[in-house]
Amino acid sequence: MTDQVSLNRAELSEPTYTADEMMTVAAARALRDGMTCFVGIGLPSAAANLARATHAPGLVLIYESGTIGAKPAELPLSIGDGLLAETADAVVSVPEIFNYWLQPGRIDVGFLGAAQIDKFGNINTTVIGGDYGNPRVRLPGAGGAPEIAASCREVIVVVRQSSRSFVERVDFITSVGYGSGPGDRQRLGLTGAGPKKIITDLGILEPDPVTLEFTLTGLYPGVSAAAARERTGWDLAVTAEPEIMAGPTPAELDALRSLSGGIPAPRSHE
Amino acid sequence: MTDQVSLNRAELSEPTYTADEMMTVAAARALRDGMTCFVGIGLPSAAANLARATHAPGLVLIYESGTIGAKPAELPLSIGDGLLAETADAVVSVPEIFNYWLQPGRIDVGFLGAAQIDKFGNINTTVIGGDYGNPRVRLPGAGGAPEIAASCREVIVVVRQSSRSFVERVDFITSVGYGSGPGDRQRLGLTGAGPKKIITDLGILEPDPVTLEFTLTGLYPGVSAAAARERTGWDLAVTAEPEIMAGPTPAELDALRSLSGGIPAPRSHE
Amino acid sequence: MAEIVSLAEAVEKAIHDGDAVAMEGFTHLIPFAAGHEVIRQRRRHLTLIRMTPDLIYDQLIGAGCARKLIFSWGGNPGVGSLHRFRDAVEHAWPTALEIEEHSHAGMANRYVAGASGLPFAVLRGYNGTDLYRQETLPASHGTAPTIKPITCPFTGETLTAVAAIRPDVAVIHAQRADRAGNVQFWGIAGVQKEAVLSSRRSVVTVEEVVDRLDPRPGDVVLPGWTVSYVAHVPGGAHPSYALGYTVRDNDYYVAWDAISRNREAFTRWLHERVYPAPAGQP
Amino acid sequence: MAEIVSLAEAVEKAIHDGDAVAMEGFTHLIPFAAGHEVIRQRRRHLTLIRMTPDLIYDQLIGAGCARKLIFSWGGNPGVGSLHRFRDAVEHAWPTALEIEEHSHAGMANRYVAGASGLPFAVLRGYNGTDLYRQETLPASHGTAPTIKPITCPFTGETLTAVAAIRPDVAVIHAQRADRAGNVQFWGIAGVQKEAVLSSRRSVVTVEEVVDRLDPRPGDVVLPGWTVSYVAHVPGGAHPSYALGYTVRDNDYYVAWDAISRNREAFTRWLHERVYPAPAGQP
Repeated sequence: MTDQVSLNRAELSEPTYTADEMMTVAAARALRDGMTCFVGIGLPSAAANLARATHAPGLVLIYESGTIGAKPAELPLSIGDGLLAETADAVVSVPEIFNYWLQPGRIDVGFLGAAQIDKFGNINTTVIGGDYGNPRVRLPGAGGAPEIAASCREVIVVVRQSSRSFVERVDFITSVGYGSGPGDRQRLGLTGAGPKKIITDLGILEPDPVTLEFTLTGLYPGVSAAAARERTGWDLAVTAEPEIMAGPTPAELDALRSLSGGIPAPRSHE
Repeated sequence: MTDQVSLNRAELSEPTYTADEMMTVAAARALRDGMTCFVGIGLPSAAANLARATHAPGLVLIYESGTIGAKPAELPLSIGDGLLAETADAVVSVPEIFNYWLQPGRIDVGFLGAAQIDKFGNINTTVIGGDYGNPRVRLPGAGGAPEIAASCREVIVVVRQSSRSFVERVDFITSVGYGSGPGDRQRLGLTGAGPKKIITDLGILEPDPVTLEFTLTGLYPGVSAAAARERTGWDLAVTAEPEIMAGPTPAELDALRSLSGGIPAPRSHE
Repeated sequence: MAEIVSLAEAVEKAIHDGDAVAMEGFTHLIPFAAGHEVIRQRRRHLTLIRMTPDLIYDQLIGAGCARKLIFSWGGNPGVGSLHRFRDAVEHAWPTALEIEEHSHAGMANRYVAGASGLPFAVLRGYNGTDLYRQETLPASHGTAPTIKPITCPFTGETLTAVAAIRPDVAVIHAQRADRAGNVQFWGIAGVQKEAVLSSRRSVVTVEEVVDRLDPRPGDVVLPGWTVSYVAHVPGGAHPSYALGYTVRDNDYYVAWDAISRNREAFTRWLHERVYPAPAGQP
Repeated sequence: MAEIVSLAEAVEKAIHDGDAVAMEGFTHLIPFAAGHEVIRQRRRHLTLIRMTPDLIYDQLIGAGCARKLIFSWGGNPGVGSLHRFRDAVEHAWPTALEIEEHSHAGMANRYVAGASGLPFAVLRGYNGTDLYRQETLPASHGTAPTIKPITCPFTGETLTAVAAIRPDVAVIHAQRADRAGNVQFWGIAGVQKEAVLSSRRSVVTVEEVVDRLDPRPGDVVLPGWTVSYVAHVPGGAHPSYALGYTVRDNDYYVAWDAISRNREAFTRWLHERVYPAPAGQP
């Protein structure tokens, strides 16, 4: 009862949270207790640590720095922060984390960010505009993402939505979602099932079961499907009755804010 | 002067040592201080540890159990004895010892035993007699030897000499010496230089510079070339003036005996 | 997530007739007690995989548990032959034993490939050896080759590929586990991590179950979610050893020569020391 | 066997114009002081190799030391862009920068191949990505491909081969060395072992030189005979860190954004903080 009252109070006094906070909470809710999760830095790391601090205390966080089962009490700024190593069940070398842990498909879920993403969930974090060798914007590049996208049993992408970042066709395929559509992952030999959700600051997109095109299936309180379509660079399909997601609970917000004193801006892909 | 006197006294009172002791001393003398040495168990291990206890205190012993820089105070019975790990500079996994340490050719000398060896230094530790799948004698097999023989900068073989073990043609090539003669190692892509010495209980064989056929170049005190030829299964060539090796010094014998209380019989290949 | 169970239950649940089983431990941490439990539960037609069969597989082979052996060095270290292994290969007693043999480097890389989810690994090895053509040799069992040439797509150089090992079950002995089934071992680490990570299921016997695994120099930690069953079996590596807990029983290795040399003496040993014994009492 | 020398001497002897240099350290143990010494000694035409170029290569690139960059993730972790890297790629300032880019998994395996004396490594990766065809893309530098398909000789499956990395020099920072030049580091270990073992020469800066390296949990030990030069440079990883000695200077990483965003601010930083400074004072 107490929880319900608190929730109602939070809803009444909206907006008590930012769009980024809602996005992070929604992403955290997508993780189940006991899962193993390969975590990218930035928003994905915030969401995974929020899940561990709330409904999924047994979530196993794996970072590409080789830390398995890291339990940071606050959000790391980088993927190789000392507190990840000091709180981990095991620390292994970087070749080992990719070869023995990620590649064989033993990780349940990969949690990725994106600079650009297309309707088949392909991700670009390499270059935007111009030519590859002479780009308008040089992004950081691949990091661990291509193999996270290929080999985790499933992938969740956490990214702010805009018509510039949600594009018909990415300028460079850094990490493969569904390629050009059904059958492509199998043809390419990618062992994981691919991206199951794109969680944005507006709502949630999921692949259409037949076409694999990402479709709006969920919206946060107060966000319209029209707004989501406007902030998408392709003709975004909307499911018949998009679910209206619950806003963050006070417990979720408290946990998130005490992790970080705010969410780290995912500026590393800008 | 004192050393010289001791040596003379030891020589006068022969036999103060066994043939196996002489062989082990001769093998130890083939190792130089500061070398890195990949050590097989049995006679090679005794010789390498003797070298470390006498003229080569900086000899780096590497065992296939992953122990790098092991400094056992007494001879290990097995390649994985606890004292190897406890005295090592580093202990690495078995895949790592072969892939990062042996394979790239960073080890100066490989020290091997043999059950059968032929005139080109090819070694058999697999089967003797009968057919491969139905042998007269099933030997232990390859272990680390094939890659030690392939990848160490050079190889020294320590083995008791007999017409049964020194054969025209080995029944099974487990580890390659010079194959069928000059050019074979290059053709096979073997990066190390191959066997430089076969040290036996009678003397020392070295490859002929042109034919690469192993030739008697050294004899222990009191051993004749005729005896060595008799205990060789091929028509053993003898160099013009075989060197007569010095017998063990008292210091060498003391060190050897205190390592082991005797030499371990290399029965693992019988 | 690992279940902590008795050794009998772990073997019963994890290891079935006909399975490919890798019991690893490179001289150190050999899971003898688990091996004896497999003998007691009369498993048959196993494919036994191990770099160094050692006494543990000599015993399983002699007890008739094995159909095939995949290995790289089958001796009694520092002592001599594995007589039960030899008797099986030389005289098919108690039953014929198919063999697939490699070098240590090849076996280690086959496990690495298995642990890495790759169908093969690449090494410099086997060139010029008869290991390369074992399937084609007289009286061989003619199984599918597991060693083949492979060409570097950048340099054109020919290297050697070995097929991945993917056992049904890995069995290892470790110093410790915690109550969540996280496993920790240290000292000579062998290929145990690779064996567990390449296998569908795993059984780990441990010297101790503790509340918390404090870090140790040279330790390897296998998270509980990579392990199927943990059983508390102090001394479960005897006559091998667990660094910091037990020492290698070299006398046992020497004494095994006489026991194993003779079929009757071995059979008596089985009936006196294995079939009736509780777990962990070799 | 490693020589213990000053940082200036180590860089002078080990790193030459035109060399391929791998300065490794995955967020942890990044050898900044050595990087600054390379800038001070005005090395030119280097091929810089590093999984995460990080601030250290942003600085070397901005200082004009590099001809080519081989990397897998070129951002300021948790902060944003590497502006000197971007300025070099986007506007060829201070000079054109050839790039060869990979995923982390690919780079890690390229080092593994180098350390293993193999010309290539195999992984599941790159399929379907544009990384695979980077040499053929418009305005690319068209260097030789380092990613190619390879077929499993056992299953027929197509996997990906990456070319080995064999740097001229590896540069790393470690917690400790002993007087014989044996090197020890612990915490996040990255690819430093592989970087050193794949390189012809190596420079290791350390927090401490001690009489004896007592074992530490999670430590990696590189024997002195695998290392060329050791230099005692306390704080030599700053603003990265050395677990147990220093903490990561996150504020520095944040502040770098403004310094590096502007060519003049960066040049001023170089002249004020690097060119005149003694080793280890960034």
